[in-house]
Amino acid sequence: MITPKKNKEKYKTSIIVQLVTRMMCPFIIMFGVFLIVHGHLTPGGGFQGGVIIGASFILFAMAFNRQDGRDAVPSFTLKCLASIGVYLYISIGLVGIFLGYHFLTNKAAAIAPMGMFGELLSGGALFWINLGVGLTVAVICTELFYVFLEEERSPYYLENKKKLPYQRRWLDVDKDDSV
Amino acid sequence: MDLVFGIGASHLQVFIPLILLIVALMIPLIDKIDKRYRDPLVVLTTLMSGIFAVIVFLKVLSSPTHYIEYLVGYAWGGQKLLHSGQPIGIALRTDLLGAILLLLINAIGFLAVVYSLQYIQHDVPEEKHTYYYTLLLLMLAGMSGIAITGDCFNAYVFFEVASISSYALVSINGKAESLEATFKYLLIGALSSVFIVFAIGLLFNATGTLNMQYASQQIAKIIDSTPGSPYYPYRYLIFASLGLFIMGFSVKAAFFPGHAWLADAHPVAPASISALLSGLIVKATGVFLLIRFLFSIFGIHKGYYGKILSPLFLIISAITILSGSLFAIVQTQIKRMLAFSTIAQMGYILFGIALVTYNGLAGSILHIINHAIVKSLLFLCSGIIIYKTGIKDITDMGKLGYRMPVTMACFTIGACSMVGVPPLAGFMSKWVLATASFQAGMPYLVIILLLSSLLNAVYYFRVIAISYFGDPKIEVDKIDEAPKTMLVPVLILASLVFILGILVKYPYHGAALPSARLLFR
Amino acid sequence: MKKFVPAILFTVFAFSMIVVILRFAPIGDPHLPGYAGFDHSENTEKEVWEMTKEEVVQYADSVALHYNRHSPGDTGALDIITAIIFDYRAYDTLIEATVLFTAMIGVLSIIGTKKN
Amino acid sequence: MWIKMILYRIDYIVTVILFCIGLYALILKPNLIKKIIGINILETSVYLFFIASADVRLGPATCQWAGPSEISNAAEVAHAAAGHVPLVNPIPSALILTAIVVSVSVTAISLALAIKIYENYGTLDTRKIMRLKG
Repeated sequence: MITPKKNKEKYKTSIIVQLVTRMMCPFIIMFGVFLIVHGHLTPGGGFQGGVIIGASFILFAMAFNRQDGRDAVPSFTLKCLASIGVYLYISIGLVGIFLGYHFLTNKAAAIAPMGMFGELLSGGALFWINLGVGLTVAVICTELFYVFLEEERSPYYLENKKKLPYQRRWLDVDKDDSV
Repeated sequence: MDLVFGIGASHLQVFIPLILLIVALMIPLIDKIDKRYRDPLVVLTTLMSGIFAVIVFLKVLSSPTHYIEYLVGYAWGGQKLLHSGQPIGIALRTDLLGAILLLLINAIGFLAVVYSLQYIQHDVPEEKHTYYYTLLLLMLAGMSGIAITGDCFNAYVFFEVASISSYALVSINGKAESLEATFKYLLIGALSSVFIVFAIGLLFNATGTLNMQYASQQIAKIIDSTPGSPYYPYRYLIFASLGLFIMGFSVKAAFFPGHAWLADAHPVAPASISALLSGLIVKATGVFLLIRFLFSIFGIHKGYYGKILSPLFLIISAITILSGSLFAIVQTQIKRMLAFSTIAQMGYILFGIALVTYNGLAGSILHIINHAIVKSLLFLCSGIIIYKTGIKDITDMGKLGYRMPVTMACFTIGACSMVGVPPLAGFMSKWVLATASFQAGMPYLVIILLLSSLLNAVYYFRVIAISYFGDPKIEVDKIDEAPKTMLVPVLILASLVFILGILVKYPYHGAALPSARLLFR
Repeated sequence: MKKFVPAILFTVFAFSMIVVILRFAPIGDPHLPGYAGFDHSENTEKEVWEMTKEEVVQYADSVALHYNRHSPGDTGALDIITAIIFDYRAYDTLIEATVLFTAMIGVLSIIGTKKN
Repeated sequence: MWIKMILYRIDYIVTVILFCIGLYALILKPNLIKKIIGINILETSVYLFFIASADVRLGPATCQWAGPSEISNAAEVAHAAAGHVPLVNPIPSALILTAIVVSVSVTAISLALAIKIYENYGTLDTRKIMRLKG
């Protein structure tokens, strides 16, 4: 796990939250990976498992210092990984074409060994497609979370920072006329 | 050539969205590695997809049935179709109308990419250029997918790709008004997409299929059934599904009650995006899918719903034409005026559909082609004016015609085509629409077309008159002509307006009439 | 007035949708065309709407029933939903991953990232 | 009689009611966040419609019918599926999985826009930020 190094933000959660997060994060990630690799055997698959893995990163960032989490997964890496996930999917489709079948052919083209029915490596291309989609979704969830956290302030906001009612609850705004 | 038309070409219609998609995913990475590779890569990609689109178009045109089919993931365990002849997976089906739209999308997309190489230096913040190109390619990929698909839900997913990337592109310059316009656009777009999913659910539950061709056969059976037949109760689901589809697509196509977003969203975008939005997005996500669903699936030409829908569409189209033209007259900003003009022209296209005749549909397809080219030309010209001078108001444009002769000449050609000056493309489609309304036995509808042409003349000739004879409001002497990468796309589009006007038999008899015939089958 | 007109419109819309939706077969009816389709296989002479539930499952010929019957053999996947979204309708899922990617790029372009 | 007719289709009716609630929030609420919530309610109602239409009475869900331990080859599975187990319709579930992802994307984009609008205008009330008159 990543240990706090240089970023001393005044964002602290209780020790219990931090401890439980430390304990739970590996298991959450493991459950997400389980859902992804068993996508063709049990309910679930790339999307669900990817969201769970992304949630574990989000949990980590919320319990500890945000900037440490961001240092571990910079934006460029996340964009790269998202593209690589979709490329894995597309390349599996293209293999079908190069073997003389149509786009995204699975069983007839036999682009991956089908294996024994009900085993982990059965289902041919489905296993690899699940991996690609899971990677993409996990990465995009994390990236969206961090982008929403560290949005760039617009010039108008920086000028009127004190006037803006940032602490107020969002849903009350339409009753209020003072803004 | 044999390779291209033989083996390779059978996969080409999948390759067109795919190649745009692959490069779009690559751009953020390329941009990090070396920025110099980005622009040539984007231009080459759109050029390649344009060439592919030409090949697909020629292949569709030369095939005797005027459509080509492709089953994605064909052959599961050797079995291809159900007992009833229905494909079990996703079937792509590019008919002639789809091929025309594919060609338009990739050609105008290529020109817009070439144009935006220079233009976005001015209008888009530096750090957002990479996102701009990514979203542009994704938008083109989504629209190409809409053009080639033969499956309802697949069309919806591509529709969402095109819509979401267009939301992000409208707000890309980050100004307050563009954010507001985008939010309006997004709410309306989300509403229309919900309507479409609901309608797809009703259609699926009433017909048991998502394949367009097979759904049309089932709908014919259901509508033709008599009371007491087990098919009979499902006709109400078909009616509801059709109504929801019409609501969803006509909001996207900016027909009368749902036209307000267009006039806000199109002017605030960068000019190259405005050209794509007005020229292509409105047609691909709105009118094209409306025609596809009304004619290919629900079979409006078979007389099923014609007694209700045709007068309704005629009234909506008349209101859309007149209100768009009237609002355009009072506008002072040039891009806003062009956006209202787009609303009026969408009314023309609906007019051709509403006649539910063979010639009316052909006229409306011809108008889709012409309007895509002409409106892109006009928006790109206004973008050049904004790029070189910063002028947004029409009244400030005095004497610009002498300082920027090529741009204003191209603008004049486009404006004349919009008004309907005879040898140009816009006149031909209006002529076809007018003849179609005579043949349909509704000659009084020509009055609307004439009145709208008059209003068009009022607001377009005002721009031309001011730009040649008006008093200059700014220092005109320092202004010179735009860079070549911006002028060449504009010149190509302007010459296309001429060519399509003079050689009108090729787009009309070669493309519009056969595709209308195919839809009327 | 400003709230009255939309209220009436909503009521009309809701009423017409309910009237339409009551034409559906009851929930759980296997004869719904989305499940059973309108066709039957060669093994029987009965039309779909005359069959019992067991006969529908055995003899009716539709996409949904094809997936239920043949997806293990066709794709090698035990889970039918996965077989559909990653094999039969895999093209949709590819574009769906693209939609997510588009949303990420769109949010990045709207919000922007902090320059470090 | 008509009570039976309605009770047998209660899910569809709830769908329509939810749809109207979402439409109301989307069109009439002035707050941008409430409008986004309205879109999500609309989409949820459509998911409910799809899932309700997929049901087959007494049929097990597609994930319930066999575990990997019970069945070991494809022929056996096919035999079990053809004629003996009336599984529910799997297509709506698959379509909804796709539609949910689309809805997430639209929500992400709209929330990003709402944040930016709040920064630029200082309010989320549409009655105050309406400058463009389309």
